[in-house]
Amino acid sequence: MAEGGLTTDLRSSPHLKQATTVEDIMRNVVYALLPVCAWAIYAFGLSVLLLLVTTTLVCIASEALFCRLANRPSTIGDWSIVITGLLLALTLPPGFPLWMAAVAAFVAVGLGKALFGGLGYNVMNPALVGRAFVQAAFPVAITTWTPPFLPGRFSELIPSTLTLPFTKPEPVVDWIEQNRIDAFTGATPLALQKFEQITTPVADLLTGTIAGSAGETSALIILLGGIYLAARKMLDWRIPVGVLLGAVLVSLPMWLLDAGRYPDPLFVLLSGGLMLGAVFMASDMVGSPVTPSGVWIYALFIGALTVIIRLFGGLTEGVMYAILLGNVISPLISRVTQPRIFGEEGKR
Amino acid sequence: MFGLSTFKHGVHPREYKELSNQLPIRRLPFAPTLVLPLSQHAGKPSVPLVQPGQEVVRGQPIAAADGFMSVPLHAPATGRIKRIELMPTARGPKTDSFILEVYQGSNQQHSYDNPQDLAKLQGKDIVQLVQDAGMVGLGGAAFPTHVKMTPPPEHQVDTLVANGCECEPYLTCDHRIMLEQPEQLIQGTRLIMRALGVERAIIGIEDNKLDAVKAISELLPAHDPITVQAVETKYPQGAEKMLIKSVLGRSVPPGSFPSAVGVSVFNVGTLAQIGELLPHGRGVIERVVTVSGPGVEHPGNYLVPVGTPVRFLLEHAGVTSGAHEVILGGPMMGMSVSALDVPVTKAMSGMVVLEQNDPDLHKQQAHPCIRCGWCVEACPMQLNPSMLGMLAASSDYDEMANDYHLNDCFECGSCSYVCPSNIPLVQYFRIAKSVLRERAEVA
Amino acid sequence: MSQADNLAPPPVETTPSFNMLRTLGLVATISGLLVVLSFRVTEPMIEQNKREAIERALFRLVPDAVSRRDFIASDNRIQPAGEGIDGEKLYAGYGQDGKLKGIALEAAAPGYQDVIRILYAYDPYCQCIRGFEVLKMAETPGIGDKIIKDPAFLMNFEALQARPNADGSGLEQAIVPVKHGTKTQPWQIDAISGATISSNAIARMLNDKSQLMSPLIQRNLALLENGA
Amino acid sequence: MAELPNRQEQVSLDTFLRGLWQENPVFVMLLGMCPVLAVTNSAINALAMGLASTFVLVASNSLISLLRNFIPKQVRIATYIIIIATFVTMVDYAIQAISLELYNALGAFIQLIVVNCMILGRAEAYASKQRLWPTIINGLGIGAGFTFALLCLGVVREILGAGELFGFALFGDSFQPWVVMILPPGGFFVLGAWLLIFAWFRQRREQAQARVEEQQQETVYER
Repeated sequence: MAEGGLTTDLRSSPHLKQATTVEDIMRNVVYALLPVCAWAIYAFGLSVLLLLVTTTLVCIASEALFCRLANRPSTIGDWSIVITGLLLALTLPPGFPLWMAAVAAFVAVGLGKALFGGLGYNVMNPALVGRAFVQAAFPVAITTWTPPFLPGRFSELIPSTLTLPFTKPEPVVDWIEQNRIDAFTGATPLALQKFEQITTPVADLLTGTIAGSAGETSALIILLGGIYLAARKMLDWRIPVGVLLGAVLVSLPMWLLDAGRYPDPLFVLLSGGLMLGAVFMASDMVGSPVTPSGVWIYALFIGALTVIIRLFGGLTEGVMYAILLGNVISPLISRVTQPRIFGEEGKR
Repeated sequence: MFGLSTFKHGVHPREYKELSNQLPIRRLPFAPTLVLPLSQHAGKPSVPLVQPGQEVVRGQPIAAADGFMSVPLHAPATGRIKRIELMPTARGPKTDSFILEVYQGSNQQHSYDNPQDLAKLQGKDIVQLVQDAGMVGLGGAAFPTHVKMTPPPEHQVDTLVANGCECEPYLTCDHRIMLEQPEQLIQGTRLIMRALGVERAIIGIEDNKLDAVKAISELLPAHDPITVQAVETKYPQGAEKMLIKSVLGRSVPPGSFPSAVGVSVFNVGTLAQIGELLPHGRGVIERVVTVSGPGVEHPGNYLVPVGTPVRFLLEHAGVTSGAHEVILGGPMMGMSVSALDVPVTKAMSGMVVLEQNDPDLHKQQAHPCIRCGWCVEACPMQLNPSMLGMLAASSDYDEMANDYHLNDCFECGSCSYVCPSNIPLVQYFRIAKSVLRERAEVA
Repeated sequence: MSQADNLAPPPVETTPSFNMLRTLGLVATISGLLVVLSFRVTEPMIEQNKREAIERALFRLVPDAVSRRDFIASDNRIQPAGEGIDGEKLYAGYGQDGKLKGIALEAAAPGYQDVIRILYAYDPYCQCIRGFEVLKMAETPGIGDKIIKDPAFLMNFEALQARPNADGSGLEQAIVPVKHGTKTQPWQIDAISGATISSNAIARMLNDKSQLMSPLIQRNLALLENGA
Repeated sequence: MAELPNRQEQVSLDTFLRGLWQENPVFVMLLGMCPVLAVTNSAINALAMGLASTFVLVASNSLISLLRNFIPKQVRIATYIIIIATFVTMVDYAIQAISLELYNALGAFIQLIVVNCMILGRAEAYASKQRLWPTIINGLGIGAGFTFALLCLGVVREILGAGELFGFALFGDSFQPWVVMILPPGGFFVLGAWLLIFAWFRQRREQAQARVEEQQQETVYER
């Protein structure tokens, strides 16, 4: 034997490796997102399918482009860019013009990721950077909602979807009127609550029979995806839990003070993009702190800030900015919450 | 398992103990040539007592201790010293070694007995006998045992902890020793307790070796000062500080020895050898070595003379055609070797041969850190390997040591093991430590 | 640096204080002359510009007006504008026949981004607000700036009621914004859906200002009509 | 900076062109960022701010150059600031006299020319050491470079953000303006993009130059 086939390889210990890799994590996040995408397509129709395809393809193409420009090996294979593409589409209104979605995807990858040096170096969640950009650039289009379950959703597109590049989207009001079923409204539950004090029933929020961003409507499906990931240990359960807890901690006292004006905590949790943000975006590993206590601070901060923006700010939804701010301060949180090392736990 | 006492963090690699833990210890034939480094222990190398060309008898002391931080060396076989020359060893650079040609005709009788009346031995005598036996920590640290038995006077040691965790995957030699030599283990433990003057001893064993727990407990009378305690099977349970935390709940402060919290820790293999050798006044000349891994045809625990070349051991255990990497020690902390001529030393507990396509052995390119925090959750010292890794990448070694406790890392490998980005964190830390050491020496 | 360099004290440059004062004095004099000169040259042009700007806005708001006169409201009374009188400015517009056609007033309130400042026209005869011009705003283009573009919103100001109450302490009916499409009363402002904050700001500033000024104007109507 | 402290510069075309390119105050030296970001939401604002700054720069630096031998070192900054502030006040009046609308659009940034470090920097590094004529030419160059940079931003931001250029609609009603471009963040985005482009060009040129030198070296070796 020995002299024969034994070619030895010199490596540093440890010589064993847990099988889970970055690709595995990212791939599983994509799996968890697929049901959310499926529901979004089912609820809003072909337009959302096109939206998903557009953002994902543009994200992949931009990633390839930036990797080439920076002379880096292509990182398309690590799946993270697919997550960015899918998440971005899920945060946009269903009838968002495709050309604007493409702009968002390009900005997400360029400004949100490539500029910082690619996966692992980005400070903020790329998908949210892209969305924040189009929110600022096209404030009208990004607040144009369409109701779900319109009868024509699988046979025709929402008229704004195929807007020519650089032109204004067609108004969708007439189209909604033609297609309308009485029960559904184009206003989002958050807007209804904020401006008209109409609270949408919890059952609708859970199942997603409401207007809103493509992927945020069904809290239930998002939650299932989160549970899947948490069970596979590919998601830090503390982040979604912390975000939701933070939201409750702020909204509960407000609701107790003035139930007529402020929404109840359950509504706060289930409406808008809070669930999607808590499960899939705040929990993005790159943007969250590494230390256990830091994770709690970060998550509670996002949850609390979301509700503060919603209740006291000019915007109806605050998840996006809350998460982006959380991302920005997370290195700081990591730094000040260094774990107390073994043998020094008791000391100050 | 819930409810078992344990430490925070750590990892759960697959154990692979089933490859060898059911097989009794077997004795291997003597290799034709033994290689005996003069430095098989931490501390000063021993001083040769014999000349090249001289014949030696099995058990005869052939090198003497050079001061307190040193131990003697005994001839593992009857034969002739061919020469003393620089030979490669598993750890670090080449060192002076005896090359011993074994007489194949010899019956290899042990003829250097110096029987002791155990009842009469004082603590001091035991310490001396342990040093004379050339005893070192057989778990891998190779720290001279008698030094551990002499804690600094400012520390009051009240408990002896016997380390039967064997948390490294694949390794089962301690497990087999506990099953096959429980009497010797208890004997050795009582002797050291007497030397240390402690009233209590706890044998900590991971709960994947409950048969060993049973075997030892059965031999202990009720209310014996020695107790056996099962601890959670988790890597690195066998690290001194972790085990003390698990069985006693005491935390050894950073940079301190266990004696700072009143504990002395000994490997069960060491204790069993002491129990075996001390009554006869013999020296350490052989040990049990686990040879295992997917690349080994006949995994098992082999009793071999110290100095047996690794190659000889592998030839007897058989190596598969896919064998690719030979690791001395366990796969988490051991080192891979290229030269198979290195010998088995006193502290070598096993060797693991991995195959090229081993599923656990990922050799993909490293990704950038995605800050998943898994390493932080894994580090038993509760350091922040993620931050340390980033600092290492930018060569901020001083910051690593000053602000992030680099020197408290004992290189258990948990962080590298869990890292989904395949970042060789432990390797970074080793480099950082050695750079800092060099700088300190220059300054 | 060598040891010797460190030890030697740096040579102290001594500039006499007189030189410093001389230079500063000279420079200050030149500066003063230049500033005064340019102020003298530009002042009439600037005044002209300001007047034209106000007049343009006034004549747009009060289309029948051909001339204007300024008044100042302070200490709960109105008097003709003149040197040394500080207070709220009112620009009264008069028609060809010399009759009062409308009064323009400034109002301001915080909008979505920054304070919105407007000039609005008050018609003392129908006791209503007839249109406004934005003097300054930084509302989000495409959303907040609908307050000057949205025809449905501008319809509110054809004749927005701002009638003083009987005892002259405020408005009979406060000006309030209502949700888009639910305006039923002449004192209500039909808000723009999607630009609620900006439209509410307009409603708020008109209400605040009218509560104060409408009664005051009605009381001093004679003065304003006479123009003296 | 290129010029040596106490050597009088000979006026050449380069004295002017340097400010446009190698020493462009915005794209190379990153000076005067406050107006660059604040008032470039339309081309006309950018142009007005650029011209105003150029006037202040040239006028104040000329005066400083004339007085350079009179000004004691200890009070030079105070003197410069007084001089700059004087011209800024004059520009302020002038713009009010020309157009109130423009004045409102530029807001406080006209007054803030006083603290534009580009102007003080030129005064300290150039005008205080050079004769009048080079100072004027150099000031014009730097001013032109500043105006050019502001226009670069203003044009892009106005086209994308409003679909207009110098107030003229370019694309008709159906154009969708990128609102963010005329908001403050747009200033950062566009400035970043321009810096990227300029840095890219510079890098390419340096690499090309390095290649040429390398080839020359090689040919030397071959000989």
